[in-house]
Amino acid sequence: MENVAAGVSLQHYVVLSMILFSIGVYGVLARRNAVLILMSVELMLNAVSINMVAFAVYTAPSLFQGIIFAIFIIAIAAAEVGLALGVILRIFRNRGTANVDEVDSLKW
Amino acid sequence: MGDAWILPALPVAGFVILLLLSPWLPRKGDWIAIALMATAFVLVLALGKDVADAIGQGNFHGTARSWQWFYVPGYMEIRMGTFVDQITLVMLFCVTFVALLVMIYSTGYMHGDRRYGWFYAIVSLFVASMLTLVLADNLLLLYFAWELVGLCSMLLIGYYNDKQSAAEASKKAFITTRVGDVGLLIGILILFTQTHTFNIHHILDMAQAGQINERWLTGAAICMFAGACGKSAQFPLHVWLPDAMEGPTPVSALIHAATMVVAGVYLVARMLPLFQVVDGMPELITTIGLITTIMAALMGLAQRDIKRVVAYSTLNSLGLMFVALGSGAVGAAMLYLFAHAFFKALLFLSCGSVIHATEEQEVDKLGGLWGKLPITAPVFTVGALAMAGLAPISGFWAKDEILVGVKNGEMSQLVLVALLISLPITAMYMMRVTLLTFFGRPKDHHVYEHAHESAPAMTLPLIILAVLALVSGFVVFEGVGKALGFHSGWLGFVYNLGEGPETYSADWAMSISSIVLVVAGLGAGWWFWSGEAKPAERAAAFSPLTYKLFLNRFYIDEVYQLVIDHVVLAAGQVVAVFDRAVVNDTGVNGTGEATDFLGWIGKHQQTGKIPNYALAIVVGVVVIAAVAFGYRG
Amino acid sequence: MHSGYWLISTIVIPLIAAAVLVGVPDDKKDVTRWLSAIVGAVLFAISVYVFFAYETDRGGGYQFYHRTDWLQNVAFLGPHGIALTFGIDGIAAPMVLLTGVVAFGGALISWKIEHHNKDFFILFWVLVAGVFGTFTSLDLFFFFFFYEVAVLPMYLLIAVWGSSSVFETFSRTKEYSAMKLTVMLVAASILIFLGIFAVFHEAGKGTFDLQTLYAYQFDDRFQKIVFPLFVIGCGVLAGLWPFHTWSPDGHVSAPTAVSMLHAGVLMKLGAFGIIRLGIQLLPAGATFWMPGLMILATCNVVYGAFAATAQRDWKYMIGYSSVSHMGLVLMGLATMNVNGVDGAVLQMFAHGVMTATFFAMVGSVYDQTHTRDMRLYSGMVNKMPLFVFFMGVAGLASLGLPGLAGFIAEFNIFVGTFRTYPWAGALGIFAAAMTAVYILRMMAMSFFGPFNEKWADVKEMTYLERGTAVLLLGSMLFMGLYPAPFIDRIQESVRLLPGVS
Amino acid sequence: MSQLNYDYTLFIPEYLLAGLAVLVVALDLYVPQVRKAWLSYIAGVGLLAIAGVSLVWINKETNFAHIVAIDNYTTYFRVFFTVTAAVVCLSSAKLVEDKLRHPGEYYALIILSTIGAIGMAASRELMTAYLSLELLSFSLYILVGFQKFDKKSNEAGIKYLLLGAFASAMFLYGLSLIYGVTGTTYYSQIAESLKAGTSDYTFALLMGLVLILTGLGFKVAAVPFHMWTPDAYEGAPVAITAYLSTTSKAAGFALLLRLFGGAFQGVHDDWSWMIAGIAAATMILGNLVALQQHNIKRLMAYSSIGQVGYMLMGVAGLSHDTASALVLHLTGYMVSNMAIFVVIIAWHNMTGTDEIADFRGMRERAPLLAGVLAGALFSLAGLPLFAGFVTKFILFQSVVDAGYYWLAVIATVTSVVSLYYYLQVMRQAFVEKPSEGEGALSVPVLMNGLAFVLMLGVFYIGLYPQQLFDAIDNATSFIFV
Amino acid sequence: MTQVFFYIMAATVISGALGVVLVRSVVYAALFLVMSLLGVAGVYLLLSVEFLALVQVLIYSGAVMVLIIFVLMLTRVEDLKQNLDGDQRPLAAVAALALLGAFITVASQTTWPRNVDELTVVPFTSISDALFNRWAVPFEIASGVLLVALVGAVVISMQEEGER
Repeated sequence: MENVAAGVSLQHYVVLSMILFSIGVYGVLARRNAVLILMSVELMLNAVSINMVAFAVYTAPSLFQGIIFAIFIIAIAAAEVGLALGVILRIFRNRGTANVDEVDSLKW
Repeated sequence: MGDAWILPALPVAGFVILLLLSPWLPRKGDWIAIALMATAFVLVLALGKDVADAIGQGNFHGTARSWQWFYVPGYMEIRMGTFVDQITLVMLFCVTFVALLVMIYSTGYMHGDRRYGWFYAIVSLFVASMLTLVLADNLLLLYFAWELVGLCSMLLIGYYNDKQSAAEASKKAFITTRVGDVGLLIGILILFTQTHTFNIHHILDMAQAGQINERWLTGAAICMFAGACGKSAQFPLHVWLPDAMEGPTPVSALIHAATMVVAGVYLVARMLPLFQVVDGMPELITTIGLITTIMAALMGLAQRDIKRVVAYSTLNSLGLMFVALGSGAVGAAMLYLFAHAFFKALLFLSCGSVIHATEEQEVDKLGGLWGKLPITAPVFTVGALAMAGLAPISGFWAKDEILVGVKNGEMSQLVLVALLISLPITAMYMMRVTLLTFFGRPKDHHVYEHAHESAPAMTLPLIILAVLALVSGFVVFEGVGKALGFHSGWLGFVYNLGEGPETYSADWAMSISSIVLVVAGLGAGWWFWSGEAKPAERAAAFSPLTYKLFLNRFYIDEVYQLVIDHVVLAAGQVVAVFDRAVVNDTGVNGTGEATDFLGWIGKHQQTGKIPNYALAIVVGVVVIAAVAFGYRG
Repeated sequence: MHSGYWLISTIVIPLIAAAVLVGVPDDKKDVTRWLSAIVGAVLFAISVYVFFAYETDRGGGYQFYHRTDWLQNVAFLGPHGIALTFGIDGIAAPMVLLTGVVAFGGALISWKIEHHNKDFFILFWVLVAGVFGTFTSLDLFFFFFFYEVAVLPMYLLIAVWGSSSVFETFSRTKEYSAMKLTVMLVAASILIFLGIFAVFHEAGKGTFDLQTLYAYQFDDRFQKIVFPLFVIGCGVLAGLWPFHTWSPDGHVSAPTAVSMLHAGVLMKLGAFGIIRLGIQLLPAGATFWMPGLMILATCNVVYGAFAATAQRDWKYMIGYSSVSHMGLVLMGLATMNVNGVDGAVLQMFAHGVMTATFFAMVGSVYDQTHTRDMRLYSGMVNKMPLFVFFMGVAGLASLGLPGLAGFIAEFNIFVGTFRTYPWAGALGIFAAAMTAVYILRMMAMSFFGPFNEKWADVKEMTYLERGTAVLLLGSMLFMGLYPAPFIDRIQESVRLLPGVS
Repeated sequence: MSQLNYDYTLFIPEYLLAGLAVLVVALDLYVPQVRKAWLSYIAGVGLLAIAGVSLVWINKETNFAHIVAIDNYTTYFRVFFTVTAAVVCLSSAKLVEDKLRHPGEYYALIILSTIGAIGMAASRELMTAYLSLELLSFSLYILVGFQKFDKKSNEAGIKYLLLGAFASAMFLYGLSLIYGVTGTTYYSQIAESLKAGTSDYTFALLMGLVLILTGLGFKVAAVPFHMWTPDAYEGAPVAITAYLSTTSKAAGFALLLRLFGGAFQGVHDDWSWMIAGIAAATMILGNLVALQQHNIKRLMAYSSIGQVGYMLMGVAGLSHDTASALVLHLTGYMVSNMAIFVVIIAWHNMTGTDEIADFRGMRERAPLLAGVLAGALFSLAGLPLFAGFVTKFILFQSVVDAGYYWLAVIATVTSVVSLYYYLQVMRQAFVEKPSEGEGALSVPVLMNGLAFVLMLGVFYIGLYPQQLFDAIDNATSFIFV
Repeated sequence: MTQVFFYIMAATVISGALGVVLVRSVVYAALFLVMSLLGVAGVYLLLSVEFLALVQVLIYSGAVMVLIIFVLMLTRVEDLKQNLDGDQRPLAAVAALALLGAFITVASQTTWPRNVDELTVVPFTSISDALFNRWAVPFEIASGVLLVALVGAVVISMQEEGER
């Protein structure tokens, strides 16, 4: 579409976030180290934030919930990381590995 | 007259009382049964008198009375009722009289038996159902009684129930007759669906009025005739009767000579008008009768067991009666039935007496008992001669009637010829059994020493029967009948059956030829079996095949056994295996296992690895999204 | 007008009994026995009263009517959406009587049970309540509710108190039979489930009240689609070929009382369901599909008879004969004419009592000898004449001997069948003759002949068993000799059935 | 939206919950002489009391800034969740003593998670919904891994956590897309703006719906987002398994109903078929795989998946009727399931095993538990006299009325399959005899009592659900406003 | 001008992300993550939401990364030489690409409603204002989440007595 504003349209941001999200998904699927998976999840969350903010400023500035949402997402993400790392540490203590595909005693 | 229902009621009462109380009654309560039976007999005589008088007034068309049993408005009303006419009366007389004698006889024969009371109970029940059978005014009640007499005969055949052979025989008897009964029931139902009634006379009227669909009528007739064949042991359903001799001899006398086996004759006589409407039916009846007669006569020639010989003679007689019915000579048939009741009962009872005396049934082990059994021997001989049909004993008159009937009947004369051929054979084997039993040299001395005449309780009935067997034939003469109080004599009495009265016309040629033939047969028998019976052995040696054929009753039983084992039971096995292997193990269990297997597959998708799980999620998303885009976009 | 509380009591009393039994301590076995015996007697009395109090001169409508609203005016349910509606017509009345008789007999027969007899009777009474409920409820929901209640206790009843048996070529564990029986019956009932959904949805009346639904005119296409669901769903419980295999195995493995109740009463639920849900609800479908049912039923009759001739195990023989006889019931229903359906209902009663007698008798021997192989027995009559007597009478009844219950029923069925499908009728009569074959073979094999000394110490039936036998025998003779009370009740209602000519 | 209502008193029950959580922790920390079992009693009784308190808001239809609605729906689920949590707390007394450390935190987390669950049911706005969901999820992540030194527990924890994070990221992306196309996060406004017609952003809407379903499907364990369920259930401390199988599912459905009823009912055709498909897959897979299980927790996991399938049918044909039917079934399922788990927990405490084979002889060793087990299993299998029959019947009927015959067919068939494995459990408990030397067990009165009460509940729903159903019907009428 | 800036930022974000999911070393991955997150912060600036950019830099590139690296050290993944990718990597690629495809379809097919095509600057104050009035409830819940996470992290990872 013809860009009026700052030469960058909403669509740009959306596509960016989509790419970022997909990369994150790939990371989650492909990586086997718990910490790396966690990082990939962070990428996905960031993609979401980009989306939210972009929508907020482009389409619905009246209540700009997107921005608030983004703030919450960052907060939650941080908390998630903290918690996840705690659990990962515990696993490492008990099993001496942080590789999730060695953690498969529960199956079938 | 309308209260004929009392007749069966009496023995029923006897049955119930004995069944419940006999262990606590003196003499196990046989006297109750006998007393009731005597009463019944007297009542029958009274009834007969009434009927005779009614006929005298010439306004008699049978007396009926019925009660509603159950009722489906607009669909069916089932009434249970009685009907009395001359045929009924003859049957009633034979049944009650023979039953009475047999009961008296049994006090001696069955004395001290373990289940004495049970014996009398069942006999009473049998008589009751037999009376019901002959009194029934509708086919349903008739079938009712029909099955019950079958049951009683089964129970009595299997009376010595710790003999496997007895158990088998009773089973065989019941099932074989049952095959016939299937036909009977189908026939009855067809008639019902066609006429919406069970009342015999309505059905007959409609049949004669041609209101019944031709095809259905034919089917019904054939089916019902099958029933008659089963009960009256006509070829090919005759196999059960000889085995039925496993039962106590009095039972054989009562059921398998005088009463039950002639139920078929009675049925055909009853339904004859219907049968005659169906073209080809009389011929069928006659043919079956002939085959049975001749076959039985031949088989009788070779049997060793005295009772079996008599049994085959019964088949022989029954065949005769069917021939008579086939050629429309109802009166002759009934007369023969009447006479037959006496001399056949006599034969059986005297057999029983012999067996009782010697505890031996094999003619090869008997012999020379004439002196030993002063009463039994002569009466047996009388019976035998009556069976052979030697003038002037009752058998002769009856048989002659039949011959005349056949001759005058519309049957082809071949039937007559065949009958004439069968006469000497009958005479021969009756001669044979008499000779081998009472004359010649004793073959087994132990048996001989041990033999002794029976108690009066047994001999008395023998004598009575013997007398009757001698004289009962004379009722054919109008005078005698009148003297007995029958208006227009016995024949007028019996023949008054719609198809117009025929008086006894002595066809001298016929009588003479038959007498000649019988005498010839007796002579041949004497020549063969008197003394050392060498000629017989020579004959047997001359054509061993025929001999074996006769001895083994033309291998019919074997054939049946084969069929049962390799068709019916085999089919059962096949079905059972199919049910287990295919229907259950494949159909039912198979489904279950298939489901289980699916579960097994599903279970192994659960690898326990996080990335796989995540992949599953993503795949899910992508798939649903793709479908969504295709489906809604 | 009679009070519907008579019917309700037949459901509530056993349930209360079960609840009370929960409280009875495990070791108070005799308390349990007496309690159950009394409950059985009471139920028997009530059922007798209900049967005879049903007035035959009132056109065969529903009597003992009672309705209590249960769930209504919520979600998709309109007023009286689901209501405890009870009432019996002339068809249900004999069934109630039958249930009373057999339940009482079963309670007496089970006196011997030692292992957790408390649990046994709890489940037993739940089962009985379910049966009564199905026969008496006039609400589609509760019909199905009680129908399932009657199936529910089966697994435990068979798997805990049953018996496994090993035969030459195969073996049946009680767990297997119990599982197969339960799963097959429930699997069948899903067809009814779906049928009910469809009917309710189609009618759109917002109520499950059967009479309201009867009044509604379903269009033919719908009827033709849904009717098979009901008939096969109920048919499986009625032992419809080829879905019958749960029945012989189940009976073989089940404890005596359960066999009695199951073959005697539960299988009747199926046939009853075909009347209530099939014929009454979807008459057009019925007239369309009945020829098909007739074919299957004929298969039942002949197939069962042949299979029975090949059996050597008493209970298997009886089981297959049940398949055969239930086939006669279905045959009668399939005729769709008054005689046939009358006969079917009569046969339901007749078969109920005679097969119950069979199982009771077999149980009385099996408990002592722990084998049912008829070849191992011989001349039992010398040891236990009463047993043989009762068994014999039941056998004769089942081979349709006049004067006993079986004949009058089969006779009506055959009359009906000959009116519509003579070929089927002929086959049916033929199969009845086959009945004679296997029954008599069994008797000749194991009751008569020389006595097998192996069983020298076998005792005659206990007095309770004799009582039970007399009870059942009495009803058999009553119906056989004087069927009018039954037929008066049945035919009035049967003629009200839509589509029955 | 004109004048917003900032009435903070609406959240008194939640404050009380938070307070209770703090109290429990404090007691654990500062009053060490208190017997640890008491904590569970305090938590349980407190929760029940709060359930009572929340009844105050019956029929007060109000909301907080249009973000949170306090209506009968909320009230119903307040009671629902608090009661469930209470049962879990009470039943885990001995378990915690034997197997876990930090009892204070354990109970506190359960209580806090309840707040999250209530939030999910109550919120009428996406952010709040999402945050409440995370509150519940986080607590569960921790609780699942609470058995620190048990490798299985750790594994369950990490699996649940990582996958949960992944799924909630998906969920968020879905929300962002919805926000993008509607420009708001209020359900009511979303519904409004969707009315305008979705032609020019159908794809975004669909993608958003798919992703939202992914997130919620993960929460309620719907195929193919269910894979974590059996592992988490097996690894978690058994009481937490119970909690997972009831509260977290129920909360998921509460949210689903509010969200799809309140926001997306307008575009019903766009998503009902998705949910229908998921429901079918869930029913089939759950019940089939359950056939293969030998561990009672895994079995219950798969059976719960199957149940979720049934409930999803209700969402697929979403209408007032189906919603009521669904919540009714949910309630019945909760009661029956809790009953079973109380038995499992008690058995686990006494025998230390949760293999089905080790249930053998329960009839002899713990009659009452065995009885309850049988009843509850029958209820889950959907047999009459028990809750399952009525609830399933009504649910399926409503689904048929919604036009999903084929779903009803699958549902009925699979419920027969389920009967098979329930009966297998019953067989162990009743048919098999206990092995040598396994005498009668002395079951704690509390456990017997709980089991008994829950059984009464099962019978109540099964035998006279009128009032309950009326209440539910009234409650669900609020999700569509 | 802005366009150029955007593409730079986009490149940073994406390359960083790719680095995270592709490199062979955990530590590098972490550093790439930092890079990517900073890029996102840049994007926020571009969207004129300075506050958010600030938060992003502080919390993410600060606290979170420190935490992550600290854990990486603790779990000593460096010393055990091993492949960081699971065996389903190709599948992963396919799946991710498929997802991306779906997303691109969405993006291409959608015209975002109410798109004013010029970004409105949201003032700092109104954000905080909204956050503490209208969005107070979610805020409280979020604080609850943080509390839970905190407690949980402590309980789970805390070293018990008698451990090692």
